[in-house]
Amino acid sequence: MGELDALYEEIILDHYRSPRNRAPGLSGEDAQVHHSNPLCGDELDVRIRIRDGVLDGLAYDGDGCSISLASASAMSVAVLGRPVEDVLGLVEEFRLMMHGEQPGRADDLGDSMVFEGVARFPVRVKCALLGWMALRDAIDTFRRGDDANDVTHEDQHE
Amino acid sequence: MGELDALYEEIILDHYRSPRNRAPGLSGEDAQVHHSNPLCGDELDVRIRIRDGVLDGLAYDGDGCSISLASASAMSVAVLGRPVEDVLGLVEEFRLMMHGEQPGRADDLGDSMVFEGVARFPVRVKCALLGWMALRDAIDTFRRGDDANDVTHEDQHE
Amino acid sequence: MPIDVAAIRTEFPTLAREVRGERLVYLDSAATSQTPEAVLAAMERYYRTSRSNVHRGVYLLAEEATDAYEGARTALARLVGADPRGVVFTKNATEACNLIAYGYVRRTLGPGDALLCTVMEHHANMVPFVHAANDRGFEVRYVPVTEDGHLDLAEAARLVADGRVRFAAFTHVSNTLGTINDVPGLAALVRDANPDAVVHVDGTQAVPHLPVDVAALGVDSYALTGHKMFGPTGIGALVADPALLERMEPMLTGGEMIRDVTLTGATWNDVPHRFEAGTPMIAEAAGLTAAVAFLEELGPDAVRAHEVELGATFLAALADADGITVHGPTTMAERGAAISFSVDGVHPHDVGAMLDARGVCVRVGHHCCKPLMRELGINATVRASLHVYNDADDLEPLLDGLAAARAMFAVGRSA
Amino acid sequence: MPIDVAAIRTEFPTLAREVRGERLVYLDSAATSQTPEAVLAAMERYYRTSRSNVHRGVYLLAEEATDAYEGARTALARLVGADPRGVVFTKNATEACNLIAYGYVRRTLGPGDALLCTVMEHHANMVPFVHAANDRGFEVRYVPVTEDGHLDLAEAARLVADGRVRFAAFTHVSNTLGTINDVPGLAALVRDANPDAVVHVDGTQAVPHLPVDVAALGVDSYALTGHKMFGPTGIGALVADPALLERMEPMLTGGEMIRDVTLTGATWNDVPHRFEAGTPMIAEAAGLTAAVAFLEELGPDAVRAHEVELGATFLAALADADGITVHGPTTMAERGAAISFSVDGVHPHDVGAMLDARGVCVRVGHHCCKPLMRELGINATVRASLHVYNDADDLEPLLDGLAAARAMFAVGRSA
Ligand SMILES: Cc1ncc(COP(=O)(O)O)c(C=O)c1O
Ligand SMILES: Cc1ncc(COP(=O)(O)O)c(C=O)c1O
Repeated sequence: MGELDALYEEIILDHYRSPRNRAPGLSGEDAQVHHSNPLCGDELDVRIRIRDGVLDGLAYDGDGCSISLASASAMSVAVLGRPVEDVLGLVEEFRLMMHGEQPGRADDLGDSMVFEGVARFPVRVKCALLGWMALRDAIDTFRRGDDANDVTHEDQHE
Repeated sequence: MGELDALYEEIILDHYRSPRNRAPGLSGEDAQVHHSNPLCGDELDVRIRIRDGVLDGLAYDGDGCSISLASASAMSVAVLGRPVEDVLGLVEEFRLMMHGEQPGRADDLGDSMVFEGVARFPVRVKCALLGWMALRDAIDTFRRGDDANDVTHEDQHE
Repeated sequence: MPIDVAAIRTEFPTLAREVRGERLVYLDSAATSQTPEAVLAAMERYYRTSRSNVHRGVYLLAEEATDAYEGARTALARLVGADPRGVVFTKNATEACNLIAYGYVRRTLGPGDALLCTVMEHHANMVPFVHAANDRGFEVRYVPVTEDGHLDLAEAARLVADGRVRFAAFTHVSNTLGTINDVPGLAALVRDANPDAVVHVDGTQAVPHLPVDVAALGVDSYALTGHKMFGPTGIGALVADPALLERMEPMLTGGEMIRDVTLTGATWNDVPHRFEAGTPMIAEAAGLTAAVAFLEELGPDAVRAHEVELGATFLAALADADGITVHGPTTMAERGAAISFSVDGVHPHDVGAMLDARGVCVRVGHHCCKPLMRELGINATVRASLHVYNDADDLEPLLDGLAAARAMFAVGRSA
Repeated sequence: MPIDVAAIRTEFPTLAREVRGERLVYLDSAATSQTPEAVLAAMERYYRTSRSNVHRGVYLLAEEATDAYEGARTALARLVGADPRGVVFTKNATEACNLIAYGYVRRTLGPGDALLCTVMEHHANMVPFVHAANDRGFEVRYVPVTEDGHLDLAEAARLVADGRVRFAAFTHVSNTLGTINDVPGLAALVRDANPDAVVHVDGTQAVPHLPVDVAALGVDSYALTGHKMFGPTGIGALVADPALLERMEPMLTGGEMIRDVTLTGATWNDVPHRFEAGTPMIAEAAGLTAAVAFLEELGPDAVRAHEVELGATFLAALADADGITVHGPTTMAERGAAISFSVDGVHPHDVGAMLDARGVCVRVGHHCCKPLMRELGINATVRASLHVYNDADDLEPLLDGLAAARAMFAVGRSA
């Protein structure tokens, strides 16, 4: 069962059991997106607030496996309060990490670093990415001036 | 090369080289049919005359392999001058022989008996049958009162 | 002869494998079955001794290849009680459903007509018809699923009452709920309302597990797939009444399926060749013949008896386990051996991963039944599905993994 | 590295066979090629160790199966210089041609539009478009074939001049005449007249024999088939520009190819998965990967060089033989290694039988090119086609059989 340890690190289980910034019934922020992965039925809503170029509000809610929910939780901690450009940089770091590349900003990724092991489980990579891709999309949506977007497959946005 | 002898019996080659009742440019009989086998490109025209229930005229022409042309030639000898019902019986005898059954009327089939060996070559069975199926169809055409018919695949009529 | 699982297991090479240090426990036969040695040998025989193309060849190898290919038609027809002239080979069951959607439904149904489908269909037996309906302007009506996982036949009777249903498509056995549907009953209901209606059944999950006789079922067409019935990947079939095939247009056109071709048109070959364009799945057909022989040797009745017994054991154990909800019928008399369930407070993906770590292969997800999932109010299930090589030894690792998943994910968390 | 025929022959099990007491001389690779051990081993590996379904599986076997399947996409894309996202797997080349006929042509062309085809096409690259034209009311225009077996490009220029040709379908290499067409030249001609025209090429006879780079050819889509390129039966591909695929509707619908399904409609998955409905040809894809590796190891340039040399030997010998008329181009610079000919006064069927008795496998018939046959004024030809496992030793039995056929059938008979 050694393999499983790489997938279900204690930190991941902790974020899963005690999610940070998870807010059932999101409302009142600047941009909201709904992402889902039809292959496993994961669904995630992400809502963000951007003030003066800084991501100063983020909440999410959804229905998903431990990896997708824990990843969203760890992500929220890592990105909140950062300038939007910096957040997009972290999104890209995380995405590359999920494709097997060594991330350069381990400190900034914080707890999200423990998802490195997930890269070894191809079918779970999409789970770990769900929150991050939704966040990137929410920022795009905000910048376009829309306030909502609905994406049913994060693959194409990856 | 023993196998080949079963296919190309001397009698078959003789009918091929010296066809009986082959008449280039058929005309003036009671019913005419054109049959072709799209798989190998064989084409055969058969024209018959029926008087008082007797097949008293038959000529054919076409473009085909040695088996199909020799079979038509041997057939013409076997059937000419017989009552139509009897001819249809011979057609059925020959058809069954091509599917591996022992024919009961070896004498009446005459030279056509040598085609028995062709049954061992599945792709050539259709060649040997081409003339016989055209003949059966010509009789049907005559009985329906039509004077011509065109069939591009003898399979379905077999 | 009852099924001798230990002996049977030796015929399936993959089952001897260890995964992550554990014995492989394969509980995913509803997705695809394992392949016995005899099937591999039949394909090898073709590739090693008769490798050539079928039809039209005047040399010995080509005759052997043709016999191998056409022999599969005869074998499959025999297995399901059909006329060989009604057997059209496709690449999978999905193509078989599309074939009838293109060849019959799209050419026949239009505005004012209706097609009967059910909420429990696999996407393969639903999307081709919905797609056709959207292009051609006919209506699709759905038989709902009752609480206990059956088709609602009373509602079905209402849906066909106006006589406008000209085509019905439904599954013999549900790949998600396991339900064995009353095929003759529903077929009769459809025909009572409209004697000319065509009844098409998705037999994908039935043929590998039950005795099937399409004549006795009273259906016009029946789809199946090789890879779930011990056969190779890449081959399936539409088994139909030859008279129905005669009324159908081909879907795929090209070589082999024509009688004549000119620059402005083509005439079609005889049934069933009309529907088999291009070089067919020759090795796959040889493998399928061996798969049919394998099933016949086991005996479809014995296969079913084994699954009824083993399925009951699994169902009872899952009913006893903590936090497990089984979907679909609860007794084996009403169902096949594909058992879907939810694990309270644990996402199916996490269940799957915990089981994988124990060498247990199950399927998690929507099982290509999104409309049914929506109906059940869930996103995904865990599905354990059984076949002749499974026995009660496979139960323990499953239960063990489920308990571990509950312990790891369901504790201290509100569902 | 030049081709070492003796060494290569040991990799093809069927070639070791004797037929009717004679050494097997396989001269029918244009119909289907022999399969090397490496391809059989790759399929066995899948069946024996990773037997499971692809995509969505959360267990190890399913991941391995998915890697085997998706690996074939990458391998094939590399071989023909394409983007893996543009590789759609089909059951054969015929399905690939139908896919673009349904997914693009039928959805795009209508009255007033024209489609350019050629008289030398295989039925697979003609009938789907003619069938579409008859349903949709657009016009099909045919590039004629010159006396020396080439496409008449001057006439082609005239045919596209009015700018109404929106789609062109033609073959890279003719399976009957052997002609290697000027693909970039004809593609440019089509696009000069209409920059938005889509150019589809049938590469079935090219990929097994020539270096192919679809980007350099400048085509939008390219059909090929596994069983003629050392791969298994049951798999082919449409290799297309992903941007073109994005504009296409799926032909087959069902599982795997959807994003979401409701009772009233469905949304499609990403390209190329959108075009692959149902369980795919998994073992076949594993085999195709090995076939690609086999071709790459030989080197497409070396394969071509071998065939040019051997083809010249065969052409020269046939030109010298009594009563043989070769169809198509006369120098290997202009053609591939499929050599069609007529034997004066002898029906092709009889030629085939005489050759079969000597263990020589050739194809006789219309080669799925009935319109071309009509153009040539004949019903059928004999076709001997060469590949890497053939050498000059195969010539003698062929010539011997031809002479015997002439002696037996052509003497004492007016043609
Ligand atoms: C030029 C050409 N195109 C298409 C095809 C069709 O290929 P397949 O039979 O694999 O569909 C063939 C072979 O039969 C061919 O030679
Ligand atoms: C009920 C049912 N129908 C159709 C299919 C489709 O079969 P295939 O994937 O072989 O096309 C499946 C399996 O996936 C199934 O379970």
